[in-house]
Amino acid sequence: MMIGPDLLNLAIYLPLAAGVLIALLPRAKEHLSGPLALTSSLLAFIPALALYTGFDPALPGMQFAQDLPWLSALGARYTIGLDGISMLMFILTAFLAPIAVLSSFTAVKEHRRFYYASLLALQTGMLGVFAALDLLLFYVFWEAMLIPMYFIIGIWGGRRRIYASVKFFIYTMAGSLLMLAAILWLYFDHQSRTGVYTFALTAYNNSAAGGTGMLLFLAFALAFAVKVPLWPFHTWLPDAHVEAPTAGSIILAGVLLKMGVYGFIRIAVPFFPEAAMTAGWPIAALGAFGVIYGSLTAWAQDDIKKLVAYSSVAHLGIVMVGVLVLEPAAVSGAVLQMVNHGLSTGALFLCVGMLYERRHTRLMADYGGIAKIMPAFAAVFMIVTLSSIGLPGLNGFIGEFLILFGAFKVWPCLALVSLGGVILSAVYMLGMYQKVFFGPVSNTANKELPDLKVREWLCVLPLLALIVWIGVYPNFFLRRIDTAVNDYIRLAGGPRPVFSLAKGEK
Amino acid sequence: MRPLLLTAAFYLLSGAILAGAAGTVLLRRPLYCALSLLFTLLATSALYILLGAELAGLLQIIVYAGAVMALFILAIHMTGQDEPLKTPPLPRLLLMAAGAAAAGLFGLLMLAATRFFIAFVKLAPEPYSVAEQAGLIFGRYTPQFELLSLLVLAGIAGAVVAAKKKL
Amino acid sequence: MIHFLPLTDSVPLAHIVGLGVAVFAAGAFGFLVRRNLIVLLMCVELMLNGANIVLVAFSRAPASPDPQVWVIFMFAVAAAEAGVGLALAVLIWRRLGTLDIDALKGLRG
Amino acid sequence: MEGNFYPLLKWMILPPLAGFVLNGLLGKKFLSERAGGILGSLAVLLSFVFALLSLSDLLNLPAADRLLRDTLFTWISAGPFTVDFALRLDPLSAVMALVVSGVSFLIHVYSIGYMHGDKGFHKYFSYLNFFVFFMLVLVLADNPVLMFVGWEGVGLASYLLIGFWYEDPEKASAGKKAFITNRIGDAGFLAGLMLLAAVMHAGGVYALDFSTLSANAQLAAGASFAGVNAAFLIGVLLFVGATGKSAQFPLYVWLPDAMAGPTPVSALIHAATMVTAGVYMLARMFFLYEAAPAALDVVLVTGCFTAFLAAVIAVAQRDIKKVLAYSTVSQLGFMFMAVGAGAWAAGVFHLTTHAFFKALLFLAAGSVIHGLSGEQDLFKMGGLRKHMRTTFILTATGWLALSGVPPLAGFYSKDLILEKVFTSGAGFVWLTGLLTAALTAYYISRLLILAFMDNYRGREHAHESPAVMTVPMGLLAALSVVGGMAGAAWLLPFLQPGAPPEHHSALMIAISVAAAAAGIIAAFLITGRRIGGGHHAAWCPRSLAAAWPRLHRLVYNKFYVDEIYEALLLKPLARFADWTFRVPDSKVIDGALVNGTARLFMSLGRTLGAAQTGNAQFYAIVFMAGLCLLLAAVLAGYYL
Repeated sequence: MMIGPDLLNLAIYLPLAAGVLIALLPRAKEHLSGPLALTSSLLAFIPALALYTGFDPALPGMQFAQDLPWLSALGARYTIGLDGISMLMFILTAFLAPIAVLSSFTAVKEHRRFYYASLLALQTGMLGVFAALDLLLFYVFWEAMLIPMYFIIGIWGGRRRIYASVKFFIYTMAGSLLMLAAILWLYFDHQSRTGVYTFALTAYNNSAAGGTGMLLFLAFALAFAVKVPLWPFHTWLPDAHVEAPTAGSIILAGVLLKMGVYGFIRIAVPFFPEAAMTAGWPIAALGAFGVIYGSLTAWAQDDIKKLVAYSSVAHLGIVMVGVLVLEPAAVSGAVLQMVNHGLSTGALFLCVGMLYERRHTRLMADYGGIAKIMPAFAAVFMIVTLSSIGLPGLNGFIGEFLILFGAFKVWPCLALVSLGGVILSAVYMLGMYQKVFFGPVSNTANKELPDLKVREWLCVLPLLALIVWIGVYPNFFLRRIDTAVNDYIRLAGGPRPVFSLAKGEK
Repeated sequence: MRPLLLTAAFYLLSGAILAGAAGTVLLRRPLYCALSLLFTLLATSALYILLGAELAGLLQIIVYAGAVMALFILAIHMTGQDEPLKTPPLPRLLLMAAGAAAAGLFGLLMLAATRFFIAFVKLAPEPYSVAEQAGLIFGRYTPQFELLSLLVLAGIAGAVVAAKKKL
Repeated sequence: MIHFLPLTDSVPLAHIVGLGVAVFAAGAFGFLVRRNLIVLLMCVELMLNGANIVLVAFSRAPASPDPQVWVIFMFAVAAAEAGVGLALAVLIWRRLGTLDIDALKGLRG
Repeated sequence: MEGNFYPLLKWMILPPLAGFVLNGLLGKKFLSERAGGILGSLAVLLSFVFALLSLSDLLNLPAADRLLRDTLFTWISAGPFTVDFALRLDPLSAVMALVVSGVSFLIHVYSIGYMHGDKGFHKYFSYLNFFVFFMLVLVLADNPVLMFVGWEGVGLASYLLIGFWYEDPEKASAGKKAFITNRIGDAGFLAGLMLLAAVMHAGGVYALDFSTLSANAQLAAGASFAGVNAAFLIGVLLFVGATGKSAQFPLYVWLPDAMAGPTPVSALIHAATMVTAGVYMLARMFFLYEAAPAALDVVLVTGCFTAFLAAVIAVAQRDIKKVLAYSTVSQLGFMFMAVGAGAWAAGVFHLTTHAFFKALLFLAAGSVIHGLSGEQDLFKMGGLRKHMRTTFILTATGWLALSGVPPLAGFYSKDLILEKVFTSGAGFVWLTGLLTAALTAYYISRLLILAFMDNYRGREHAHESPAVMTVPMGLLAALSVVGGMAGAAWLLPFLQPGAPPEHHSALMIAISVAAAAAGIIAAFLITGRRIGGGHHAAWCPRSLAAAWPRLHRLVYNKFYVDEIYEALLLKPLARFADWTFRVPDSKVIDGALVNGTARLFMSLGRTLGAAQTGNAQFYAIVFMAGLCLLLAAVLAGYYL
């Protein structure tokens, strides 16, 4: 098969097909559901990888594009395609999905068929969001993705899973409805101006200005900000993360949060460049504030998972600064940082899940001295922690560095505030690491914990490899997003003016 | 027929219909109400025929006055609720509110009807042929007709299920 | 004085509409004040009848057979409604031993 | 790009990396202890050999053109922003690379003996190689961003090695403290780099390698940020980074705690190499400071203050490693004084000699601790010159070198610094420096007396260390003796080829020697006299302590700086973080706003639900009233 739209469709729909198949398995064959899900998500990774290698970084615009009639009466078309940014998100999703599946082999014991079917359906939804180039298609994937996630948290979650899943669902749904309203406004407005009903993304670039543009931008921005999650729309995240099963947390942190940022890049900012130019600073300021705020709240946690969840608020805050500053280096950094956060936070959740499976607690106070009992695990956790802190040589640094350096040229204050997060991230992450891994083994229940097993190594190693790879040779990834980043900045009416460094009066 | 007779027949029928309606609403024993309703329906069918809607008029007698009213009377006898209910009279407020609502509805609808004062309806005109109406039913209104058949089917099923002793 | 009644073979459309509206309003009033479930259903039939009269009138004023067809459709609706409604009434009577509408308060919020 | 392409440079950094990977992954299972130690040491030796080879190639170049570069690959490139993974060897980095790999090799060898029998032997060597790798990256980096990689990498190695015995929560905390304090400095470093890059980009300069930056330093001098001269601001911010890494006021507090690590680590990382990275960085970026003399004043004053403060604290410490740690802080202050006075070469010179004698002193202290099975309290030592003769002689060499007794290494470099400070016109700083030099001689003499003179006061059996430990110390001692002479003759002209030869005034030399002598004599008078008196129980600092008890307590407790930080910064910040979570996050945002909205709708539903009386006729009335309203509205449209 040629590397083209067929392969793209294959990568998107293969998991869903496998999911349906798994859901239809007879009860007696339930034990096959896990291996089957793993195989299919791995199989779906192959076309995604082929697409990634076949992606031409020099070409502007969308690649592997396909445009078919879909709901002709509405003017909606089945349009898919990838540019550098969505390509990176796409491969990240396809990469994390098998890890998420593999991580749940022992953790999930009930309703396994339905569980893996949900996970695979979720994968299709996420891949679809990144590939969709039609607003209606985007919206359908966006909403469709919510449902399996809702089930995953609500059925296989922790003690307060119902509360968490309903909160997650209503919160995101409220945002989505605003987005739907904005989409419909755009749709009818476009029809009244041109006489054509269409949902094509390209038709709406720079589509409204002035007060209307601002209102519509804010509607989209709110929907995406909830997903990011931008302070103060973040409180669903700790609950959802804490209650979700490990795989759910990995996907949630690794991919779902990226969709908010992706929405800004693909929709909110290019559609309303004028509004984004005006409202960009306040929103980025919320992001920068979230860096400090998320770090402080993370510091105050006793629960490891909650700590990681709040650290996500901080990490995504800095990404928002990078996305809205419209400076090439910063935007590239933000896109890369989305991947980095997916890898390192995904790996963190994976590791916390491994601990939880052994001890059934997530409170730091219940641990201590684990490094002595599980040295390999401690080493893995250390690398992941350092990646999250943004240590140079690992992936986190590259993204943060580019964002800070790019943003500093335009908004020095926000960059400096975000820099505060660099210090604080070390405070809370190393504090957590110390409480869990260092010190004497005080709790006898911890004495006999087994170190990493083969399956767990298989989960962790690909993540570690990428963490190091991106840190050492990020250009492999940066090169592929450069064109798309420039397109984005052009559509957004950027780059923004650089602040004046002219010699002062003194 | 002479115009005077037709006009007189129209107003007489109107009076009968109104009287029957009043009886239905005001009589205390349900059976009397039913009979009064039957009277109204029959008078209405006569009105239909007078207005040239012969098919509707005849169907009114068969379906409404015949089948539906038979059901009502049957239901009254089945439940044996032929005596007026021995409940305290309605609160005055509710009565006044209901009267106001009905009167308001009447007034407003009449207000709307004044727009048609200029038009006149010829009595006893040439009726539309059954074939013509059948053509409509099975032509333009086929989907609605089919939907209606579904509704009736659902009604039958519902009625059967609801009336079953053990549910 | 002589022409108090239009002594032709025509009546004003408004008079027929008025008749229909009056029947409808009477049914509505009955629906609001009566207590017996079966009588309530009768009042509903009355309201339907009032609407039918208006429809028939309009099939003559701007001449068109369509409203008459709708009337025939209404018969079917009314028949179905009466069938289900009465079946429910019987069911309720069996359950509660009364047809008093005030006994049915299950719809409370 | 200027400079000669020289692919050999990458081979300098790769052996320690390979050593790290091999020892880290395979060590415990496949390598014996001896093999692991030799592997680690050999890797560093290899680096040292490559450094020597590169140096010889560098020397073959004409003096004005001594620059070798090795670009491995384009590391980060986004938009116009490009950073190469490129290495650079010029006289400055050559000196540093030699010092780092040379001293590291000796300490690796020493560690084979010191860490013998430890459970984490292979881990230790893999960390140590990891450190050398990043230190060499720091030293050889061709741009400040790559330098930052090494900068944070050595910080990580330091964190891991301080917390090497992590089962002791205090040691683990010390590691964390070091990392976080360094992070604060690093944030300053990054902020400085951000401003520097912004200034360069505004001037149309996108390459960030040192040569380009140096050539465009006037851009920074000509720009201003927030009303302040950009070059000054960059200089100060970078210096904040240096205060973190090189333990200067106010961020020096982590270094004394860092002594929780194994002693060879203290010698290598926290005395000889890593902590001098700040001095190196300032020397490397000196072109910026030339453009902003005011920033140099900040460096000078901070260095002087730190040197004095740390020397005072060192006077009263009981822990042998703490004395040396504060001594390191103080000596680093001297180096910054040199840079601040504009004599970065003198700073690097002192850096080099200090690396020799301070590493020697630490290793000697390690030998003592090793010989006493872990005892670190000076008051429980004494008389060791009989039990550990070799160690005593080596320590004495280090003692003389640090005190600044001619012709040992410390004398040359310290004297040069004081002279440079004096000629730069900072008289008060010079005076303080001189006082500090005297204090230095005092506290190190005190250490020597307490540990080696008189009779043994401890209970453990003292034994001499094996040759694998003493031989590296011997080499370092030799370097401490000749390093100064050799450096003055050879190092300074190599670092600054065009600079005029130094003219030493006899008066200056006399003054500085007198200061050292005064310190030593005072130590023997105060501490040694008590020995003569034989009051073993009423021990020496009592004399000072008895004279000024309050002052002594203040100094002994390090002026309570840690406690002040704790009370003024850490505690409030932690409490603020806690409050942020409890009140604004849980109560306000989640409680009042998010769940409050949910509760609002719930109660709204309940209220409206009360209207649902269950009376169908009531519903019908409402319905009809609604119908009337609707009709009225429609009719109003027609008639009004």
